[in-house]
Amino acid sequence: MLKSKFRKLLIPALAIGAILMANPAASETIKIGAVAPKTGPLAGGSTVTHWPSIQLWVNQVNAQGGLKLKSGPAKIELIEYDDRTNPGETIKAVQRLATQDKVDFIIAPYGTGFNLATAPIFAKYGYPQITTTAITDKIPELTKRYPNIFFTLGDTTAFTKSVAEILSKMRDDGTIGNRVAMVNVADAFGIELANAARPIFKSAGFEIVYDKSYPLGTQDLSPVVKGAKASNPDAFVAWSYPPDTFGLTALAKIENLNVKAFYTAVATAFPAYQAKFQSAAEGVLGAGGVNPDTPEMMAFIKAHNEVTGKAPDYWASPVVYASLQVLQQAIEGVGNKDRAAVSAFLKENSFDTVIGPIKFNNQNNEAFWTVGQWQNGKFYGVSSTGRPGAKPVKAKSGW
Amino acid sequence: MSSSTRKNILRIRDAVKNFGGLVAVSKLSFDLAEHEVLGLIGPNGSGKTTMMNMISGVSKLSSGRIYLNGEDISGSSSHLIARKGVARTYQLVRMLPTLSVLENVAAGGAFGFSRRWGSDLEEYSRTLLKRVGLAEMENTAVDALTYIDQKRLELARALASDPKILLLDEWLAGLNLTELEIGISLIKELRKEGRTIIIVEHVMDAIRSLCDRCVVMNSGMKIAEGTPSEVLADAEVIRAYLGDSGA
Amino acid sequence: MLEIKNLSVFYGRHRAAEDLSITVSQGEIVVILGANGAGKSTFLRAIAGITPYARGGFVSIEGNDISHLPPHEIVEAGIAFVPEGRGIFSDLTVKENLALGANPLRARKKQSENLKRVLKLFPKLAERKGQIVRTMSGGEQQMVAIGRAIMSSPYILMLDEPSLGLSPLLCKEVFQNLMKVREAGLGILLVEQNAKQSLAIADRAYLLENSRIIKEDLASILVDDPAVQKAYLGGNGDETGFKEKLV
Amino acid sequence: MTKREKRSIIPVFLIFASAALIPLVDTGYWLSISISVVMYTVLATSWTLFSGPTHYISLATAAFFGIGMYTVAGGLELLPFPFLVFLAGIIGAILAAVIGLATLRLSGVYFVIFTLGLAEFIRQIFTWVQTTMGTSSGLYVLTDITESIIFWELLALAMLVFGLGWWIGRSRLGFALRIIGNDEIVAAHCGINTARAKIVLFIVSGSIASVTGALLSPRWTYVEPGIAFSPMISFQVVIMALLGGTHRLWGPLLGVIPFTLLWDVISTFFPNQTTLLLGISFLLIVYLIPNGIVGLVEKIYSNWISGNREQFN
Amino acid sequence: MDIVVIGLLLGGTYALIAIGLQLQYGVARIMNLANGELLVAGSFGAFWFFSSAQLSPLLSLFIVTPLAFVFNWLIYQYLIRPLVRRAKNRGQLEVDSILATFGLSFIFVGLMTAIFGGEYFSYSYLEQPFNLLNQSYGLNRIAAFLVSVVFCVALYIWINRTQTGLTLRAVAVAPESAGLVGINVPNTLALAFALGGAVTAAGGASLSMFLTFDASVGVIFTMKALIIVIMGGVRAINGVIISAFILGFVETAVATLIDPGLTLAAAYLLFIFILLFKPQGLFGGHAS
Repeated sequence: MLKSKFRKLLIPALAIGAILMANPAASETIKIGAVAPKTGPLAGGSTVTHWPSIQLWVNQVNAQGGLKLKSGPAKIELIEYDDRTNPGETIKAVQRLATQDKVDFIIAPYGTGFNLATAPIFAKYGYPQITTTAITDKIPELTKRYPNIFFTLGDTTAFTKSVAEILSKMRDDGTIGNRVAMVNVADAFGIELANAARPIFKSAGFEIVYDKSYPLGTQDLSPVVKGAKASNPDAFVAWSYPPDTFGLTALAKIENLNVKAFYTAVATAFPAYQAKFQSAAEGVLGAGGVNPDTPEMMAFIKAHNEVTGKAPDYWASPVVYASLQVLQQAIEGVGNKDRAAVSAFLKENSFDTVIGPIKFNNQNNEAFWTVGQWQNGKFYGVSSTGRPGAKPVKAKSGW
Repeated sequence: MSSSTRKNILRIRDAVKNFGGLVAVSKLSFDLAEHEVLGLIGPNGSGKTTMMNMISGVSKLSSGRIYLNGEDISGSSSHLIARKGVARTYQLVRMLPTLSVLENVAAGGAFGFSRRWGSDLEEYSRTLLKRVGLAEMENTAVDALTYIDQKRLELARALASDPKILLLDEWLAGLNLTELEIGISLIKELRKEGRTIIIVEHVMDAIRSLCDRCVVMNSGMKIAEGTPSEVLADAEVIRAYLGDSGA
Repeated sequence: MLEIKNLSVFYGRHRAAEDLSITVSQGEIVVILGANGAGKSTFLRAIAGITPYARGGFVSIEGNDISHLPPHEIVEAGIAFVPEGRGIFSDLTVKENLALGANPLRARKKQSENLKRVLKLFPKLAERKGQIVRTMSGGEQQMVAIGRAIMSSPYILMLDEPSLGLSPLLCKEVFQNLMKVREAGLGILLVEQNAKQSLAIADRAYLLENSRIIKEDLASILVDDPAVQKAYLGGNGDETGFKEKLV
Repeated sequence: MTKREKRSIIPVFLIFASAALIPLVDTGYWLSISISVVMYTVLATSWTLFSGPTHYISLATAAFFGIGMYTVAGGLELLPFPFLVFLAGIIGAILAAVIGLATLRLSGVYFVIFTLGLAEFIRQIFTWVQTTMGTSSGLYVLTDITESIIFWELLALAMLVFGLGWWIGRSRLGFALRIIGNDEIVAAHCGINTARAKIVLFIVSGSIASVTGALLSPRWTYVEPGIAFSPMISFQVVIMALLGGTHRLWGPLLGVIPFTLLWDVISTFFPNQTTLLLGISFLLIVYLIPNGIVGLVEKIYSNWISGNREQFN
Repeated sequence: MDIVVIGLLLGGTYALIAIGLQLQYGVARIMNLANGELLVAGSFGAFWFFSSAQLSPLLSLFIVTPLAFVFNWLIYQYLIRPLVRRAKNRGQLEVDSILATFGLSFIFVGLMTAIFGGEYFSYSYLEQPFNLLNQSYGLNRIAAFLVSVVFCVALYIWINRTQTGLTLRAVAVAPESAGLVGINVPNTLALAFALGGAVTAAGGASLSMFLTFDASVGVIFTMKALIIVIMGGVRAINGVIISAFILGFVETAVATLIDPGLTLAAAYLLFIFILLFKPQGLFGGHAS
């Protein structure tokens, strides 16, 4: 009984399968998973720099017919989860992608803590994890522990060193003196950056005349800006997060904190920053940067606007996109979905991306933009660890 | 029976209670002898309930002392006083609504003066229920009890720890006359057993038929003390309490 | 005139009031007597619109059908209710309480007139205008409650056990006050435990037993009714003191 | 032990035993889900041990949980892991005792928000200490402890919690708490040291939350204040416990399991509307299951019993 | 002096955050955990009018506030009232309203994310220095402060000096008795809830002039508002206003004189201390 029923069902099923197989457009798909916040405290950042780049990439790859495998083109089937900025959810979602959805590749999550929390799972199931929003000074230790983790954004020391270099350059040019006011948000990487910056600034001959932290979620930053101003600095450096980057800049403008070098970290490169402060943004220094005048970047910005309806930021957006380009080239280089081979390929080869060539040395991309500056409505990289095309830094001339 | 020959189990000395500027009890002193039933009477707001609250540790004395068996309990918390043998009922009945009737009684016997637990406690609680006339009700929901039954239950709970002193705060209030008779006869039995009781009450007949002695309060002060018939005949008491054409 | 016909209240399957029909005219005091749990309070709360009652039940005042209206519309129609526990705003001042009493639209025009009436009835309240009600004595709070009710300019005033917890003297005062209120032309519907005193001031009375009205008559006749005497005024026989001594 | 308890011992044992087999069947997604379930079961049940009978709603779970995480994260280089877990329990207990003593006079919503404020205060202090003394915002917890081991540890903790709950329920302490939950003044007059009883239970529940945090710390690899002390943990525990039902020991479990699964289904199938749909399903549950799941179960059960009775009569 | 002015400005901000919740919790007895989301919704409203119609947030207040009033009225009538009706006691309502508004906050976050997206929002309005006693302050902050003052004064007078205000207080202290003096209690509760929502949204609109916000940020405001309301004692609106200003001063003083990193820690410490010594909050009356 059961057998004959089964047979009855089997024949049409096979027939449908055959039709599907014969259809070249649906020949093969490659499943790719993504986990990042769409809501919760970190959603504000991830919806600017993370999700749109993924959307753009998937859109572009599929428009070209898919990833070029040896067996033919494979369209991307994207499976996304919202982790609501909750590490427990991130862990669960990555587990789900790996063992239930059985995706072929997983895009690294958003944020340092979240990347580290899921690193053991990526390692366990052999998924390459090309992180884009993880900044840490433990890269050597972590890459030793997790053989498939790759870092693209750089480490804290490099970021602070670059800021010190830029400031030194401005001092040597006679633009600024050596009094630096430094503040940081007391969360995530703000602390790490501030701690890394202190000795570096000092050894570069700067005097830190104001050094305070403020908690994430502070409603009024006026005491911070007033305190910084009272210390009469030549340069202002804030290791800040998106909401406070906006708040600090607005207050600096109001308080007329007239320094020739004004640096705020994350979100300075956001299009919203330029949109809000307009001409006042001119000359503001911030973390990241790109060379927006390369044809690749111009194409990226244009496509980003067209596909997602909004502008990319000038730092993490292209890096996330670049990491996906790297993944794409590695998969296409291997020619199949073999994750071990892809990981090996990632370690051995160099990749052409929107931000220039990426090559992993001990799983770490050592060439990245570190400091950018708003110049004529664009956020140019002014310092990097080995990226060509840096613009000369300008002095900020008032608000 | 004269109370002076018996041991004074509770002594109150110059008890004072201020609520902000309001003096609720002012320099009140009286004694309670073993096996004595004392009536504490007086107009509303004269400080009777406040005094009960001080004895049972709900409110702390502003000054003065209370001694239980010679031990100073003026600063003690309610649970310690309860463990030393003082149990009470309340002006407005306080039930434990999510507990069964049996458990309501057991609550009084598990932690107080003489503690019981397990089947011992269960049996003892049943005995008490039977005594107050609630034997059939042991599994009834407390909300379903009638007012007089809730009063009975509260009494059983207070008795469950075998207290040395029982404080009855307007236990008879709100009962109609039939119920009143039941209530009075219940207390009479306790009296026969030789329990030591303080009664706060407005029902004068109950006072007359139950109390050995009365302390009359007005505006926080003691205005008379003596046997019920003595104090109820006292001119000042009549004026302050019962009104000119009273009783 | 307040007229109630066939009012029944159910709590689940339990009947708390069954087919009650009464009338109260302006200028008369009507008392409902009954044991605790007989359904007296439920009845008043149903009339006031707080407790829902079964369909069929009919309530009207001055000929207007007010059956099943929410509490605030019943007040608006001219029934003021002083529940057990008085239902005053104890965190507000006397003045504010009285002002709130005048909240119904009908009463706003006559606010100053009613205020004069209340202060004449209770001169003490005039002295205490700014006092927070919580800090007043029980008797004074009862005055605020009745005053607040009069401020709403009602045809009928309903009171649930106004004497509960008051000393005999205060109790008498409250009943005297009620007589004054009647003189002002209001109708009063009263629920009481204190049969003796309430029958003394009432014009008519209803007896409630097991959620039903078992008897209605003039108060003067019911006082001498042997059944009433037995049930509410104390039995004959050994508790002889009861009847006349119960203040 | 009553007859009913004896009868239920075997099924309870079987449930735990079969739960213990989960890591042998799947070490992937289902294990992940199971860890969430057990974690919230432990947190919600231990929360209920205190809050169920006393009706005090505590939002301090995150504080205990975070402190447990930090105990492990901070001490991992100095001390062995099991000792740190034990230490976390002790620290949690001490903190609970202090909070308990401080909050004796608070009631109702004041207690609720006090615990919330306290948890936030602790989080701010941790952040500040790390900023001024530490070298990085977070601490790394790099161990070889696998998810399976974490699951078994949590399961053992869950057994401990249920055992404890059962024991408290039949002890004098449990009876005292039920009385306190009904009327604190009566409780005191019955001779119950209400303050002590409440604090003891708060200590138990706080200490368990700390141990839970300690056990989970290796799973998160990287611990920072914003994540370890996230107020969402406190809220989620309260919500799950309340929706399950707090007047039975197994009530929170009935909240945790369907909730974890429902949330997971929603986040799987509606990644772009997860939060919105969570909210909607939440509202539906509040409106449709007013007395918590325990209430629903008991209603069905009593209907079934009375239905049976009517059949026989 | 600087501390005083900054503290005053911040206190005004906090008053805007907390007054709405005071009305919703203190009067309507709904512990609204979605309060912060409502505030953010107000911010979005102001942002939308500003970016699409160049409408000043100070003007869009006049659109946002009544809209929020109607919206909250509907929420009360259709979502909260069924809970009020079925609640057997105060505790049950408290639990139910916590659960329901928690769900509501998720819904709001979800809706705002769906409509506006998850990114940060910020715009420049009146972002100019305003000189006062030789110090410069943001003009937008001053404007928000004035809005806050107007709201505080208006509400204070309305509640303490008018008959409607009196009925509101009556319902707050004794809802059972309120029906007996002819107050339409359900409507008054709805009024208080809707008014609280309107004030909260208006606060959000004013704050958006200088705060960067996103769809998920509401919970921060909810927590702050809870703390302020409880600190002030839930019953009295003046308690809430005063505790908002105290908090503003303390935070500013700590940030300026000690360490900005301890700002929030100090705020919570203050809160804890106040509750330890005044368990019913600064202006809390008796628990009835």
